[in-house]
Amino acid sequence: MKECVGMLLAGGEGKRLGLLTNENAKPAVPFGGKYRIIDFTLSNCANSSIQTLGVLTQYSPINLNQHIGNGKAWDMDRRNGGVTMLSPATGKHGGDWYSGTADAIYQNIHFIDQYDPKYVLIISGDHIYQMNYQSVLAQHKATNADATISVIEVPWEDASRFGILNTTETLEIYEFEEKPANPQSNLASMGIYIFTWETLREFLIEDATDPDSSHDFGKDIIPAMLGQDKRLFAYLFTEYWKDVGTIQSYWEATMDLLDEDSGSPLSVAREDRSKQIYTNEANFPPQYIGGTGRVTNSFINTGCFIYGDVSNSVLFRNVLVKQHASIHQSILHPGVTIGENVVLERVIVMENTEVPDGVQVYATKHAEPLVLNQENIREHFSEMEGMN
Amino acid sequence: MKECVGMLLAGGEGKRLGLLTNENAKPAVPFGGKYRIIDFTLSNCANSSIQTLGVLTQYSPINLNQHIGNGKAWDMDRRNGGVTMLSPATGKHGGDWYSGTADAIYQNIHFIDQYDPKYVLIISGDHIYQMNYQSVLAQHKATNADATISVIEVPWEDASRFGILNTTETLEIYEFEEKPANPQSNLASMGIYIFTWETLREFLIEDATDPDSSHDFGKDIIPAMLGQDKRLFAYLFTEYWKDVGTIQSYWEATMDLLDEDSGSPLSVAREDRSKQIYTNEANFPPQYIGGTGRVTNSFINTGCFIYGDVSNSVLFRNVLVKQHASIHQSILHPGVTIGENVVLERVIVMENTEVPDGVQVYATKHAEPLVLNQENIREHFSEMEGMN
Amino acid sequence: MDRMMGLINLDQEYHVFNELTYFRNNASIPFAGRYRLIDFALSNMTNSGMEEVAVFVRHKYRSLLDHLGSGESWDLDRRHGGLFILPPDWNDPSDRSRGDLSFFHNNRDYFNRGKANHVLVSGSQFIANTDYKEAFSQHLETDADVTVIYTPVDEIRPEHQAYFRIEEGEDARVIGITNDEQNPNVFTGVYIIKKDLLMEIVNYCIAYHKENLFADGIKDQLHELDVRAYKYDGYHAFINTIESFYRENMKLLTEENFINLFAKPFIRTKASSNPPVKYQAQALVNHSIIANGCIVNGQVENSILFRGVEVSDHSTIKNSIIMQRCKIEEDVYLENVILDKDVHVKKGQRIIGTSDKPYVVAKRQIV
Amino acid sequence: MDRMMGLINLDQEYHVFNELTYFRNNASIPFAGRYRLIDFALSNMTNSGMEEVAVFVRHKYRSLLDHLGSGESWDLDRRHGGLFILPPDWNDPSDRSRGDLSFFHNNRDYFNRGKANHVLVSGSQFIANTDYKEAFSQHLETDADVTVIYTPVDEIRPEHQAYFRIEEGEDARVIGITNDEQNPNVFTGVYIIKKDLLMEIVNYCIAYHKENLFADGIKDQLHELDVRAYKYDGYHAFINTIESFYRENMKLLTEENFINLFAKPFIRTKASSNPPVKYQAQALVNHSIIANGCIVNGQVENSILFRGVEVSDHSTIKNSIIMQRCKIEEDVYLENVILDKDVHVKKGQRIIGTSDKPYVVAKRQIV
Repeated sequence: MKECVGMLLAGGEGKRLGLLTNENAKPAVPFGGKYRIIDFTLSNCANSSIQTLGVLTQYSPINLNQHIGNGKAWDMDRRNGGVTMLSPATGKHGGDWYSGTADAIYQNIHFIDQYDPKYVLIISGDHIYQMNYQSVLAQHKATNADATISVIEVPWEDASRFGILNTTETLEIYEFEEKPANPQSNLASMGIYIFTWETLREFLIEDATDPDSSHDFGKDIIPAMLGQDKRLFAYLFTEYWKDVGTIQSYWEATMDLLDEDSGSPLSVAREDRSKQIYTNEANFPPQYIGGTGRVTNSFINTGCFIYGDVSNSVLFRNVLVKQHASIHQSILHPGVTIGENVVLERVIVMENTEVPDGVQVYATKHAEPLVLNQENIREHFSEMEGMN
Repeated sequence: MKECVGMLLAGGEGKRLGLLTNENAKPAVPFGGKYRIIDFTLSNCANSSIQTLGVLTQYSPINLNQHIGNGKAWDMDRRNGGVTMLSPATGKHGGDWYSGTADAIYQNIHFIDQYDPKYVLIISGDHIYQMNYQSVLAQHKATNADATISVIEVPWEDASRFGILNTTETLEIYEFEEKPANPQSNLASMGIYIFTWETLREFLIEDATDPDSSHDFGKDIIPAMLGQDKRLFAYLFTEYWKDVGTIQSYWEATMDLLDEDSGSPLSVAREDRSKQIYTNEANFPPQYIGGTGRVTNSFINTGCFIYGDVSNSVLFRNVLVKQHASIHQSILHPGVTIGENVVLERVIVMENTEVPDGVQVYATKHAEPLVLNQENIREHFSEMEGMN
Repeated sequence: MDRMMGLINLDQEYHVFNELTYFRNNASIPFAGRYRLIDFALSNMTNSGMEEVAVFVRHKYRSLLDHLGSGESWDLDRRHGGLFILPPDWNDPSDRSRGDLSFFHNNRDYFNRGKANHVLVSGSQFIANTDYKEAFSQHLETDADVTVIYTPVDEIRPEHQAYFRIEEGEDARVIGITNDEQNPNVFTGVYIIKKDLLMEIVNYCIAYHKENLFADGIKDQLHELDVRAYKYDGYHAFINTIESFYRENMKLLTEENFINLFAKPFIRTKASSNPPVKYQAQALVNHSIIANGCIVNGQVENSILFRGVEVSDHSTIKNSIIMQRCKIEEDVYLENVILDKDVHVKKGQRIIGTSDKPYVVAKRQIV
Repeated sequence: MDRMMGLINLDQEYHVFNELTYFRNNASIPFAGRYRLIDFALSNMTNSGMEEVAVFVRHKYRSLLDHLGSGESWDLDRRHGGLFILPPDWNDPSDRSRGDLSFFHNNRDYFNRGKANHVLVSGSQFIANTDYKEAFSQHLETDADVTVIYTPVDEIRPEHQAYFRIEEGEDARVIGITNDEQNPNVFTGVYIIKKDLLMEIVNYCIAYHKENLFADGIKDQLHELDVRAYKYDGYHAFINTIESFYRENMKLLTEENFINLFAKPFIRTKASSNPPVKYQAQALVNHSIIANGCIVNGQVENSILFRGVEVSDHSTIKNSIIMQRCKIEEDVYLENVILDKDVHVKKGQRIIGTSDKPYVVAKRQIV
């Protein structure tokens, strides 16, 4: 028996991340100089002693499977429990695509049942934050709740873009409103739930038979529970939390890393060993900064060779920046080569792209940062040629 | 770069194994007291230093996934390579069911390409045998072949039931005949191939575009290669080999284990450390033989308690045989309980079945052995009640 | 959050095993067909949910290193926590510590680093299948400095001599830790202690040139500390002599004892890839524990066969313990015998010991 | 099939590391930002396809055990083969062996058990990124008993003194193994030997009370054996003194040398979970090797920072080696300095050594 089993919904396609999710599932997108987005959630599990975890994918993405592997990086290579990848095809003869978040859990009831848990933690793999799920569980037990939903205060003017929870003063939830026109509260659901499994199990089974349901936690399960007077509480989270659903927010979250006052994970991890971020470690030599290199306000990973100017940027492993290149407010994914005299500002360069000598690419201050890969770099380059 | 990548076709449903494959993929069916059928092929890989292996399944069977895990039991938890489960859903947005053996490999060309191998070994997971694939590879290199197919001599009278290879004296193949009415040779294909990857890759791509092809190695790829005068050789295997495709052959292969002269794997493994069989080890206490127990000519696994008579039988882990029970020429899967005064002969009892006191089940000498599970045991029991 | 880590202290364990410990330490002695003594302490810790276990080893620990490996068999192959084997390190010129204190002294960082705030200390010679969660709950509820675990024994036997006895007062308070041989409440060698306090006691013992953490730092300081007692009264054994080793193996041949010791959660041990036991045509086995990899074609009665033993036809083994990979040829008769690993008994041999003093053959002999 | 196993013999390695080996053996000395010396010997073995490596350790190997763990970082966490740490075992009453022979004597079973029929023996002080497959091919083609690997050095320096020199005749035959200090063909300490022969030489050495397998069993028996030479002429270093340690670290700051040593296949080391290097607003770093987990806000020139070093603003580090987790406060000036792990340099300190004799601070000091 396990007290609490985690279910991580990692099926998001991340369409709004454009090119970044062309070849990659959203949770597998590189983030923070050496991590992938899902590492932050997996590390939360590791730091919260959640050692039995199902990772639900809409298909079985090979790079996510290989990244997670047997879960060793997060100490989840356990004899009993550990991490299990659950694609819709993991049935006797395959299964249906998951039709909603609740359906994804419903289709894996047997997986959860085998551990006979008292509680189930439901999380998703596409946010950057550090949370100890044991604190949520402790509140869940203390309030004797059927469900506990983590919430974050959002600015009142943005509240109508979120799923908003209306609560009493003791944080007991009496209403859930999806994107309310006139919000009564600014407590937004973070999509992080702890349920008492026995209760959730009943609601999932009932919901599955409802042809009108969209099988979604926010839209269907939570309202159904509220309708039957179950005890639902909000857990108020006040630390750093960022959705990286768009190019702009992905870039902003990266820039937050460089701001030591933002409370973003890498600074916190440095001060607090219980909040470290783990990933599947590669084995590259340390970085080499040449005689002409100049690096300020940046994160640089192993295997890099720097001979140019790098400021306010994040460089993944194995990046080469040649002389007289100037990289500003940019993100260079693994294996990128930056030629001489290249100038980049507010640009994201995808894995293994070679940026030829002399290319200059800027995104203006209020525009969305540009994403470069080997294909579109040529267009930028020829445009520039045309301009000269 | 890897010299040779293995691809294990583990998609067989094993319909002819009846009840045994109701809940289990065929390669995951228990065999030999502590193993599963696929362990014999996986152990061949381990003993042949094939450490990069793709396991192809038609869906993603959870018990097979859990059994193989990260491949540690077969030393395949390697940093580069190791074992990878490949279900048809392992594409960007899922994929099609494999339509034939060649199609299964075709759909995983990218998986193979990432290791840039010179050779590819193609095997299946449903035969009991011990082969060092390095010997096949050595012959393949020595003959400078494009493909090497392992063959076994079958009795001439049975040859028309097999895929038969007609060869020259030097074992060069000039013709493949699927179930020939008038066989010219008794060399039957064992479904074990080594291909030079560059050559196979071309043929797979060509075959994939052929709407008339059944995308099968035996029916399509081999004839196509012969048609283009490629060098194909047979590798003659002369040791124990058994297909366990039917209840009868499953039972026979089990009885072979008990016959020390049959050359079947467990006796061989005892004498030759390089032919050991590995499996995912469970951790049960040693077996306890009570004062009234009597065991002869049998294999008994850990965790068993024996108070009755057991002869010519194979007992998996955690089986209890109570007093005055008599088990003969039978196979008891893990967790079976045999009540007092039970008599079984030529019976296969499935996992966790409780056989109530006094039940007597026989299969007559020439009939197919009976398979019992918790459901049909009741029928047998009530039949018997009716008889008395 | 309150957490325990485990510490198996093999230093200063009292033992008289003669032949059985020529080449291994006592923690590595084979037991009950497929285990080593240390498996019990280690499995009890991991079955109680501990994720971090340290082992203090001084001598003859090569076979122990081999047995424990990365800790994988106990689910202790972890990036954080997991299994640490701590041999002594004699190279600190400033080190004044003695006895088992030097282990604590030299591994101070290790203790400071871990997440646990309580330490469960154990030896390897108290054998049981138990869960320390209940003792830990009592330890936390009473806010004790130290909780010592004792067990009442039915009959006081020589193997109990080496252990302190516990006198328990009200509210589980320990009022005496003695060598009173008439007291049946035998200290199991297992105790739970607050980690900070442990490190304080270490400092005290080193400063005052003490040699034994428990005797000098806890027993002799009993009245300075809040020490409580926890009674364990399940199936158990103390094994520190050949005689107790033999007797406790034989006791397991009684089904009830066997089931008591091998209930779930199972004691874990290093996995091996032996095939199931093969019984041949002449096999006649009763009242025995047989491990995988054996091939039996003779008579085995009231005996324990470890992994990979071969018994040829027309041989008889009675009241004996036959360790890994021994080979018994035809027409052999063994009674009240212990064969260590890899012993080869030639055709026609007869060896008979007494039930009080079994005949022991050291490993790899040909007899 | 011909296979090699690896053996890293740390016994009898000559070294003068002073402060750096107070608490660790020489194989565990940190090198080049994120490695330990032993990583090179070990990675060269696994990069050559060896699946089985044994390490003979005698003293101060706790930090080595911690570094090597289950061998996972080198893909040596295997059920069959893999990594074996073999400490000495002094308990065999019949053992007459001396020196490094006692390791072979005590681990005879281990050598007999493995699948390999050749053994590549290495120390930890010859640093290179090389593949021994070619040397092995030559060894097999010439059917040599022993193949010794040497490297020609441009300039004979003090660190070469401890190594034999190789005189090569026709067909790569070794005609002399000498201490001729003028001979630039320095034996790397790496040799390949037939396993059966190795065990024979062990028997001979023990029978004749010898102490050093290579010197007594191979060098002195040169004319009884077919010994061949294999020349390695790639980038390398011999590190057995503080001076050679410092010089060889500094040499790596030349890009060409860095790239030579860290070409693919990479040298592997224990993984850590440090974040990428953080450069702050005042950082000015040139010609330096910086490992992950560092936070740099000062000036770093021609230096090596190991994992987790912090350099505060208005501090300058020149021609120095700063090991793991050192903390450099503001307004510090360091030149020609080696700081061992966890050194804390307080605000305003100035430490300047010479380029011949760097100033060394032992670990965990506050200065």
